Amino acid sequence: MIPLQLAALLMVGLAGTTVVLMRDPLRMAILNAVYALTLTILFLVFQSPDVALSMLVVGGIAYPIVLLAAIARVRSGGDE
Amino acid sequence: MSYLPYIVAAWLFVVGLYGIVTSRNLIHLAVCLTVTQSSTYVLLLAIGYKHRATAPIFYGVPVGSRAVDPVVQALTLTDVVVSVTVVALILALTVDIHRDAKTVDPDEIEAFRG
Amino acid sequence: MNRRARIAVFAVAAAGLTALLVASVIELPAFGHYQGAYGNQLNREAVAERHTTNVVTATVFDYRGFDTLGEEFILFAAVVGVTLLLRRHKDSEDHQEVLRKADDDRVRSDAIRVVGLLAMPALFLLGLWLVAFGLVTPGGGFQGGVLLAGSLFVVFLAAGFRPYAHLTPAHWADFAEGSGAAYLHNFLGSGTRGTLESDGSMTLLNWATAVEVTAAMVLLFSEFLESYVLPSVRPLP
Amino acid sequence: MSWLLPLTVALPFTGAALGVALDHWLPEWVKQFPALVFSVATTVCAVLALAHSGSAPVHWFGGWQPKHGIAIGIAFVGEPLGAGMAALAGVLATAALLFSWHYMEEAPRLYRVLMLVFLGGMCGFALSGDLFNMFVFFEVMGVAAYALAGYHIEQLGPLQGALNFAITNSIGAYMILFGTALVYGETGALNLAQIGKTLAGHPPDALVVVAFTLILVGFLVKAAVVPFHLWLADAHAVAPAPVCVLYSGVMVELGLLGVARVYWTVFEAPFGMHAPAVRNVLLVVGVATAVLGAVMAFLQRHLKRLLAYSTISHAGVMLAGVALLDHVSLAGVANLVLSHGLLKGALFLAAGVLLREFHSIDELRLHGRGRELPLLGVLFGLAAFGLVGFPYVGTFLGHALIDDGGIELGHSWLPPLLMVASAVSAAAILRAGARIFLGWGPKHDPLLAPEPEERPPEGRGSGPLMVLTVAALVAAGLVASVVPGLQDGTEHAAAHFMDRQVYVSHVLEGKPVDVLPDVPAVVHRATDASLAYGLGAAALTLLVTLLGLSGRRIPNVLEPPVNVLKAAHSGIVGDYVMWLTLGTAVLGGVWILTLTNR
Repeated sequence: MIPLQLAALLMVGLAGTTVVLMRDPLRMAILNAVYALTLTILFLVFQSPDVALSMLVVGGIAYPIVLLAAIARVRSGGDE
Repeated sequence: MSYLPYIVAAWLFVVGLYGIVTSRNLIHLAVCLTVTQSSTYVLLLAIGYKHRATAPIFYGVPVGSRAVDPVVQALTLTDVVVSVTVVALILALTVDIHRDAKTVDPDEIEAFRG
Repeated sequence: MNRRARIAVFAVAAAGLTALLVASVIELPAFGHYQGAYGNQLNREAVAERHTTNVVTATVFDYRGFDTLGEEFILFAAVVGVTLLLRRHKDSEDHQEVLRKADDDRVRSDAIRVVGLLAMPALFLLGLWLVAFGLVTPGGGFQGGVLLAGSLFVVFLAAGFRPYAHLTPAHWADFAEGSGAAYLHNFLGSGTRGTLESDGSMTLLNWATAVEVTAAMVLLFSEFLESYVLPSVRPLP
Repeated sequence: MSWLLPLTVALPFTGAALGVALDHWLPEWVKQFPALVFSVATTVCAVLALAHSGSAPVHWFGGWQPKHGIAIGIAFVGEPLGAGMAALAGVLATAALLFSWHYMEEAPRLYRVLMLVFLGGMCGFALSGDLFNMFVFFEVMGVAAYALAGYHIEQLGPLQGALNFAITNSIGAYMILFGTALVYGETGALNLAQIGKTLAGHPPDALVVVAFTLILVGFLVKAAVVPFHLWLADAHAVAPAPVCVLYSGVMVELGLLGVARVYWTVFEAPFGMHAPAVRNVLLVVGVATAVLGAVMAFLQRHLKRLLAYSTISHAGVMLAGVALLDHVSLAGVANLVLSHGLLKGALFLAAGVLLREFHSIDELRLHGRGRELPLLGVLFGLAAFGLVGFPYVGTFLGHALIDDGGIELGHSWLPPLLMVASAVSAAAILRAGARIFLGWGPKHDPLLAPEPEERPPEGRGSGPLMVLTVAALVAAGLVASVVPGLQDGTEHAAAHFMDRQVYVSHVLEGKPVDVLPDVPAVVHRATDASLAYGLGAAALTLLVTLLGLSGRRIPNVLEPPVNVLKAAHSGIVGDYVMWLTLGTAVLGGVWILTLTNR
């Protein structure tokens, strides 16, 4: 295993754990984007550029949009 | 060392489950579900990896070069799409539940007993 | 069952599950020493058979194209499902009314507008590029489609909900999603393998996927946005 | 005839896609038809595929036949049991759509589109011969089903039911995928026949055992087997009645088909020597599910929830039948799936009619009110009676064959237990029917769990089309045990289903098979033992029904366990996932100790 892969793996493990342990939804949404980025890097060093791209667009666009919209909706609650 | 990627995958699977079981917020829970699912990406891609091999894209690389497994990558692509859809559905349910119950804590929603 | 008991039992169960998973993965071939025949065979033959340099795309759109059909219908069902779950009560509001009520007075700085208006076309072109060269280099219908939908979303960030809604009319998004999904049934086709027209069919499938994914993502984002922008239009039962 | 197989997926998917694409351009009155047309067409294709399943046609998508003995594409295999499931899915989906012609008044187009995707997902899952492709269709079914469960978004119950359903089943799906990845790492194959071929002669090491456990648990979550069953009652209680027909009649059973398929095509090879270890564990789980489901059914007053627990009980009986690992019992399971699907479907639709007529589905509130609907009452009673297992009626053939298999293998303790389970769950349904349609029994019953009231659909009135659909399903379900030749046909089909070597050479090398040799169109006389168990079940059902109507309190001794049972079904998803993890760890642990060679 090359050092780059080792580093990426450890970062993925660490970031994944942090996401789960972070209980504040907004911070978690941001951490989740970071986690997606570490996965993207890992997939790149695993020679999987297609999956890395897919992870990048999903983690950078799709997740944040739906997560932030849901968080904002839930935060603004009780306004009806 | 040569099993570390697989161990990380197993770890992510269980950590995600831990998050789901202990979650007090459905949005948090939805993300924990994606962490559990991400373990399968890591596992699949780690399994298909080969040392000193290129990506299975023979663009500027001669055909017949040593390349990693393309099948696991195709499977992971499908897997990523699945995770987006499940998160979207759970978040939609969360928004609805919040409107009706004014809470997003799964332990406080009490529609069923027995 | 109270919370503490649940977590205590889970801790024991999770320890057991971890042990099981670890016991199984250490019997996999050591990392980097994979020998499976399936992927090797595709790597050897796909470039000649499919006239594409990206074997992953060839797998996604051809050898295992049927998985992709299922995958796109998962996305399709999820979008329909989210529309169902986030529907306004009894369709009492039509689209125009929704737009009229949209809260569009959020203050946005000029800087955001400028950045947004510059970023949007750049992202859009990048999305098209990802789709167009997906058969040759990394990328493809799915990745490009999400990026295209994302570039439209930038319009919401930079200019607000109303322009975004005008840019993504639900009728046409529905039409695009549905017809894109319908076209994908060509994944079922057989008898084209090995001929020159086959990579042509992959190109079309790639674009159909892009159309379907873009429309699906736009609809998905719109549903969540409407639930965020228009909380008050949804009456309590 | 292999081209029929992909049509069972393509037709409903096309219908769904066109339904969305053309929605804004079609006039209102046209919109009703496409869903039904596509559903009927799918059913026709599936039935034709069943009729031609004797040669178990194999369809390779994209024409990618195996090359150098390696499967490179995805295959559908039209063997009789899978094709039969697809046909049943088509019939029940068509019945559900007919029933809901006037039933769904809110967002009907979205509902119909999701029903079509659901149908396509079920057909694809039933026919697929590829492990990853099974996961894909598992998710197609799942995503459509989760959304349908939450259809009544203005109430909390459906939302929570859908949420619990989505989370537990998604975790199950990820377990399947994790197991699939392990299998792929070991064998480099995804085609079931290819994996089975590669694993033949492979020792059952920890990897194979854990992969088996994970994949099995994923399917057992769908099949609602204890302790993975908790989501099912929540989802059934709240989903629209026509959707419940598909959940109970096909989706749950497809989980068991998944278990049976991966066991016999893949894992039978390494585990063959240790079959008793697999059999005993699954038998215990199956019987526990059958008994627990029956008891829980008896404690319900919410009619759909009661029916849901009865489905869990039947799923337990079916799992016990699969667990015997014997072709006669497997044939029994196939017959049970057929008759149960039709009858349970009819019962759910009848519950839907009650909900529309009286705006309630609570057994105690409806006390005696069903007298206005005598025809529905008769149909309800007949359907419940069909589930008892009375000789030559309804589910009898299925029960009889499972019992025969059990006795033959020396598990003579099994039939009495299954008899008690099916009697208690049928008694629960009959008790509810007697209260609602005859006004028997007291109006209050402290035994029954309190239940939040389900808000009814907006519309009122039932219409003849709905009752007709119920009648057709009841009629078909009741005679399912006496169809000439069905017993022999399913036994041949089951024997073929279990033959891994024939499957491998048929799928990979194209060696022709003859699954269904000419069978005489006769109805066999049942064995004395199964006749006795059938009569016993009927007597016991009558007894328990009367007991339930007598309004007696349960003995004090039984109160604590009953309360524990009720408390375990908490509706809290964290608990459910905890049970899921625990069940997986225990199953895997037991099999690591008993299956691996060390």
